[in-house]
Amino acid sequence: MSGGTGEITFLDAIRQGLWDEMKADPTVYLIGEDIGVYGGAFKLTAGLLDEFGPERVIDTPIAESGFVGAAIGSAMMGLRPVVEFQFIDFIANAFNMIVNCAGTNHYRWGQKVPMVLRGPSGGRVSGSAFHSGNPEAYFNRAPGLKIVYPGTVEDAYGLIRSAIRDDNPVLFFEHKYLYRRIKGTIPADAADRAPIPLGKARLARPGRDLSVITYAAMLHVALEAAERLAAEGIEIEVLDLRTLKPLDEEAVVATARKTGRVIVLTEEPQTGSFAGEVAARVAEKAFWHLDAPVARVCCLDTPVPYSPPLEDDYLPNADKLIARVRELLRA
Amino acid sequence: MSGGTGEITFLDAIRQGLWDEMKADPTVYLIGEDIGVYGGAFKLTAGLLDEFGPERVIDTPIAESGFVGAAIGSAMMGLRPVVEFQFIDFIANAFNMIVNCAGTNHYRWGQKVPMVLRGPSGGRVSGSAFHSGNPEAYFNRAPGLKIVYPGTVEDAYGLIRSAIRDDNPVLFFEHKYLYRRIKGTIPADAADRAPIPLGKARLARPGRDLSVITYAAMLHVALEAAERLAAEGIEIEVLDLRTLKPLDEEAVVATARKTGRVIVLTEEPQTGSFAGEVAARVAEKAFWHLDAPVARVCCLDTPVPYSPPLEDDYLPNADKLIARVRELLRA
Amino acid sequence: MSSLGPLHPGAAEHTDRLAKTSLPRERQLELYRFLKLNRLVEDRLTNLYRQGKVVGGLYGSRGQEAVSIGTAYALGPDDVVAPLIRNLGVMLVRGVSPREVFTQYMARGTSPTGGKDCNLHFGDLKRGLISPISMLGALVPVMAGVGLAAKLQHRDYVAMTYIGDGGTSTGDFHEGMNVAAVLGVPLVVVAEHNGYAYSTPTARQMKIQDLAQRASAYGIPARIADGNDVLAVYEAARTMIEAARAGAGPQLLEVKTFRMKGHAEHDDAAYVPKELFEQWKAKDPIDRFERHLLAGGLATQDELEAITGRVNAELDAEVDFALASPMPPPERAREGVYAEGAQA
Amino acid sequence: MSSLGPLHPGAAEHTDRLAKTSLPRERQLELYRFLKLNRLVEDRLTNLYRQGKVVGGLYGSRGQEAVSIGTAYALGPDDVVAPLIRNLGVMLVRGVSPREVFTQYMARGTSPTGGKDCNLHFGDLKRGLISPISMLGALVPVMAGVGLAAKLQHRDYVAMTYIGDGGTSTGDFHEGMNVAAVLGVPLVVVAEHNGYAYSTPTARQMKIQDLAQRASAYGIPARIADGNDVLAVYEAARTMIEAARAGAGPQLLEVKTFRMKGHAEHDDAAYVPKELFEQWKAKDPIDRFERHLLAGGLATQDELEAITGRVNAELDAEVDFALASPMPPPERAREGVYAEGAQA
Ligand SMILES: Cc1ncc(C[n+]2csc(CCOP(=O)(O)OP(=O)(O)O)c2C)c(N)n1
Ligand SMILES: Cc1ncc(C[n+]2csc(CCOP(=O)(O)OP(=O)(O)O)c2C)c(N)n1
Ligand SMILES: [Mg+2]
Ligand SMILES: [Mg+2]
Repeated sequence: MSGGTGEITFLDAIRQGLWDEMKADPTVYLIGEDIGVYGGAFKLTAGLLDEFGPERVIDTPIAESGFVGAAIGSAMMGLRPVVEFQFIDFIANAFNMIVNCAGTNHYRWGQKVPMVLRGPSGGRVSGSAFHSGNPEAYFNRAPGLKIVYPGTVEDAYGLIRSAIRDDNPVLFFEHKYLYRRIKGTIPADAADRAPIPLGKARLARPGRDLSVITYAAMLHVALEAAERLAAEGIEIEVLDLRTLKPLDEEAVVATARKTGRVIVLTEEPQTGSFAGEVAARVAEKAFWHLDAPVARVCCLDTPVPYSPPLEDDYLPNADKLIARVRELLRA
Repeated sequence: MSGGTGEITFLDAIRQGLWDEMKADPTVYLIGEDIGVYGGAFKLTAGLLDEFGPERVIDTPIAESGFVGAAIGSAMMGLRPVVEFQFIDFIANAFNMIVNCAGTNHYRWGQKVPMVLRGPSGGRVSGSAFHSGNPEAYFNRAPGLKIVYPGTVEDAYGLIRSAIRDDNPVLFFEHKYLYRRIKGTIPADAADRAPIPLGKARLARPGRDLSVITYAAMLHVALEAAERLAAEGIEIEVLDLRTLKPLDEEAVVATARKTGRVIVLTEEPQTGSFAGEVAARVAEKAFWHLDAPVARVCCLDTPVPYSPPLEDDYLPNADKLIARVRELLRA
Repeated sequence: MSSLGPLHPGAAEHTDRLAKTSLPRERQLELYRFLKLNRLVEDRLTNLYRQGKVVGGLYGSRGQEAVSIGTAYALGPDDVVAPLIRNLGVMLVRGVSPREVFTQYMARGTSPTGGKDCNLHFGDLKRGLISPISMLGALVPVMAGVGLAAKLQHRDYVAMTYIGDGGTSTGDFHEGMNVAAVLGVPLVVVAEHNGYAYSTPTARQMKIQDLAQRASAYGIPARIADGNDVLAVYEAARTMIEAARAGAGPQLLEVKTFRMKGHAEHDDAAYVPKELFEQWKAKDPIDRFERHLLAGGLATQDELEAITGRVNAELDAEVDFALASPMPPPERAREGVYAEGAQA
Repeated sequence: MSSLGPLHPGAAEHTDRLAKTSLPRERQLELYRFLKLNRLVEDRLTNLYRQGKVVGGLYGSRGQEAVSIGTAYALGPDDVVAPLIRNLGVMLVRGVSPREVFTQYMARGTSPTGGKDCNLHFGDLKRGLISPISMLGALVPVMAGVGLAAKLQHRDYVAMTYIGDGGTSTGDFHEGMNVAAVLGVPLVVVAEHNGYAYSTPTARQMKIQDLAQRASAYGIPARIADGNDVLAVYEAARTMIEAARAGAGPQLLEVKTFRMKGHAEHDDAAYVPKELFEQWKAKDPIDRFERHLLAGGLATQDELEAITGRVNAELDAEVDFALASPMPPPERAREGVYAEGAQA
């Protein structure tokens, strides 16, 4: 298994990133539920047990707090654990371990905890309230953590590698709707090149009239809307944050100053959202350049509903985004 | 023990509220660690065991998720549990129970969960990273929860009673710095009057030049700053949110429109803060009335440090607030 | 796999002779009807799933029906039970109609949650049913609280819930059991030992052979029953439910059984040795109960077929109802986050 | 209170005769020195607390010193241990100097955390020390991970940590023990049974008499030792540490002792029956060890007093150093949230 094998999926790219880092660094190991023989609920770790053996691909009992804690302890001793949550929703069971134990450790007594916590997130798969989560806002508040949420095949590969190399606890969210729906290529020599750094946003589409700041699955909603509006001569700039924490404030402020109109687009209830943090930064740091209110296009303030018509109403989409764009342009 | 006994502390007011609701409603009971014989780590429940007996004041094993879960189950069966966390920081161990089990329950299958989760929060007591927490931003994201954070004796009494009467899971945070530092009175017939409703902010001080939106211990920092600035003829309006979720957006937007300058003052790291949500609402709903950037005065983006000089640097205070006020007025 | 040792060593060995019971013929036939209803509803769901009519995943209990049916059948009318998503039989015994299940799985507007939640994620306190929660273990503390309510209200209902072999590894299982033991609440926890947690065999989940051993950490009574003998399950559950009702505190009932399919319909269970499936097929709880009824002269082949026939006729109508049901109106997504207002 | 029954029924009964040991005289005298150091450092802290020099609360281990000293003394140089805030003795045995402890408690800039964290909340992997975490139970999974690292690195160090009677009620204790058992990691958990969790007696914490019973849920070895006999604690710990090192997987060591003060300095422990204090005062671990040394002719009264004298002289200097130390510079609050950069 090696890079550069033509078109691969978002899921393949993450597997490839794990593979390459495990090859490059013997201290990297995987731990989680059903990731070995079964290859994970989404088969993301398929083949890794055969290649790296049971000491580097470890199946655990059902104990999110227990195995995150174990990952923390092993990280202190010089290993680089990559923890899989079968669904990212179950990260809630390890909340204390992540926020209090891992997040504060380096600040409190100077001991680093290099670790990646990853898993399938996000909706539009009829997973209902407990299998569709986007927990970024729950963790953005926690000092000492980093949060990565890629939206393209290239970033999925590059950022999982950087996350593993980082010396801090990194939450790496993988939108399951993208797993097999988007494709891309990785250069053959990617493994030897320096991976995409954490903390840097990417200008996904330049534009003049309005900025949509987003990431993950919503990136594709933004690009679709931008494409449709381009036909009318409306030029939307799309900024893909990629790393949510630490936030690339420079890029956020730059695009806000450039277009003067900002919509933060995220897949989460609006109240208490990560989008709120981005909007607040814009309102404080780019205020004098704004020509319109800072808008958020998020989900309903409800748990994720199950039935497709309900989930469609819950989730943002290109039509909803375009409607909001028109309102702001009228401003 | 009855209302109207002259000056009482913030802590007494909460005890009084518990007492009066337990008298009024036999379905109300208390559960937590060391709340019975010992009367709680801060002695807030002192005397309640003697008055109401061991079936209504229940000491539990050390199991935050376990006893929050038990509270949820009993609430479904018609009781009104009031759960104490010995320090609010330990609420992290019950995160899944609160956010996923309690918060989504009514939406998912229509069963209400009337319950109060309360405990001592906040800093300036040299409690360091694990005994100084302000977790509002961790829970503001969670649909179905309510969050109350009083800053006066009157509100502490009135809002704990409303929280207990509410049919939803209510997080009730009690800033431990206020427990014995502020005093007030409750009218003798308070118990018979309708308590202060959830969801309504309070105009703590009217002003013309700039609005400080805040709550809890920071309310007193805001009032001190306002008093000092008044001497210079600068009129600060102070809005005490009291209930953080659901947010009294009307009051927030009204004060922003009135003064055109807004500072959100909270005791939490700025990144991912509750203050961010308030700032985002202002930037979206009051934009056309703003004369200056929407500012946040929060804590450092670090865990809560222990040593007084460090914690002073970490925490907002009147000087820091006044400095920011001057910058915004220059704008 | 053999390195993991035989499944359920020292388990109540499954013989063809079923446990003694006090249940009269009619009630045994009712048990039979529930067992068939459980399996046939799942067979219908499997077909609907293959036809793409089920929205999301499908989780079954094939081979484990005796656990859900036998334990739920032992509950009293005022008792409160929280099943897991594999415990369809519990809901059927509590009076849930197949159409409620079909409409849930098909995300229809007519479903008990109106389309808001999936599969067996619904409850109804009028029928003493509390909805499952996906996070494994969480129901143990919650049901300890239901038992606590019975105690504080001085009422005599009992709380019952289920946990898998894998679920007993969770912190919530531990905290819930220990709190229940200390508070002495009427709670029966049925630990369903079916050999696997998704792809993880019990030997990779814990270093003990019997889930019942977990009970010794809490100082509470435990029993092990043959989970493929509906009468053994019923009698053990009844004994423990009545003990809990009588004030003996929480009880742990381990039932030894086997998951005859993958974790869910999408999982072919390639990781399960074929021999295990064969070994357990011979112990199918419905076949065994059928043989018991026939051998004991409690029913004739015709009578049993008549029962099955009536169940199938009912299911035809229920499936038709579900298929004819509309999807929910989008606006419904916005309703019900909060319970309306406060009590006066 | 008597309704709670006698404390530690069936406990290894505490006699005046101490356990057999292979430790030569010099090492027994070293143990004595550590015991005295532990107690005298805490006495100094109590004085500093009364003088208002301690910032925040003060948590002591009076009467439990033999647990920290005996267990830590059994560790090898490469082993890694995570104490709780009552386990001052563990840190002293691992080479932590009293000034590190005094400066921590007084929030000085010269403290190991530079004022960032309080009391014993500091660690140093060079000395095999991992910092406590306030959330009880959390260290069990974390130290299971330290043991896992030893296994994955094919090194032979052992992980050890502590848990109180109350702490065994947490979900993290359960998840950590079970994961450690399944992964077979070298971990020794010392369960310190001191009768109370803050104001809560063990009988309100669990329905079992011995914390050792918790082990049967994980299929791991457990032992009970007299926590007020430093030699018994040492020998039991040594045996279990070497068993873990030899590949026997996690081990649970229960030590029966008693908390001779309140939960913290501010707590007068009015909820503890006086008789319990009297009963346990007679079993004071330091007095008992002193009698053992004298009776066995291993030391004279003068020799023991000389040891104590040297310890006190050292402590005078260490307290002076801490008192003379400055508070940290405010800017330090802004440093160190993230570990610098990534590995290349
Ligand atoms: C806390 C938590 N972690 C992970 C999962 C994902 N998950 C769903 S079912 C399952 C296996 C459950 O096995 P077991 O408890 O034995 O029940 P069974 O499926 O065998 O009935 C897992 C890991 C979950 N639902 N909850
Ligand atoms: C998860 C959690 N809940 C509550 C607390 C508050 N607390 C600190 S110490 C303590 C009592 C601990 O008792 P035990 O475990 O027996 O240890 P001991 O104090 O007796 O040494 C409690 C409840 C905590 N630190 N962590
Ligand atoms: Mg199972
Ligand atoms: Mg204790």
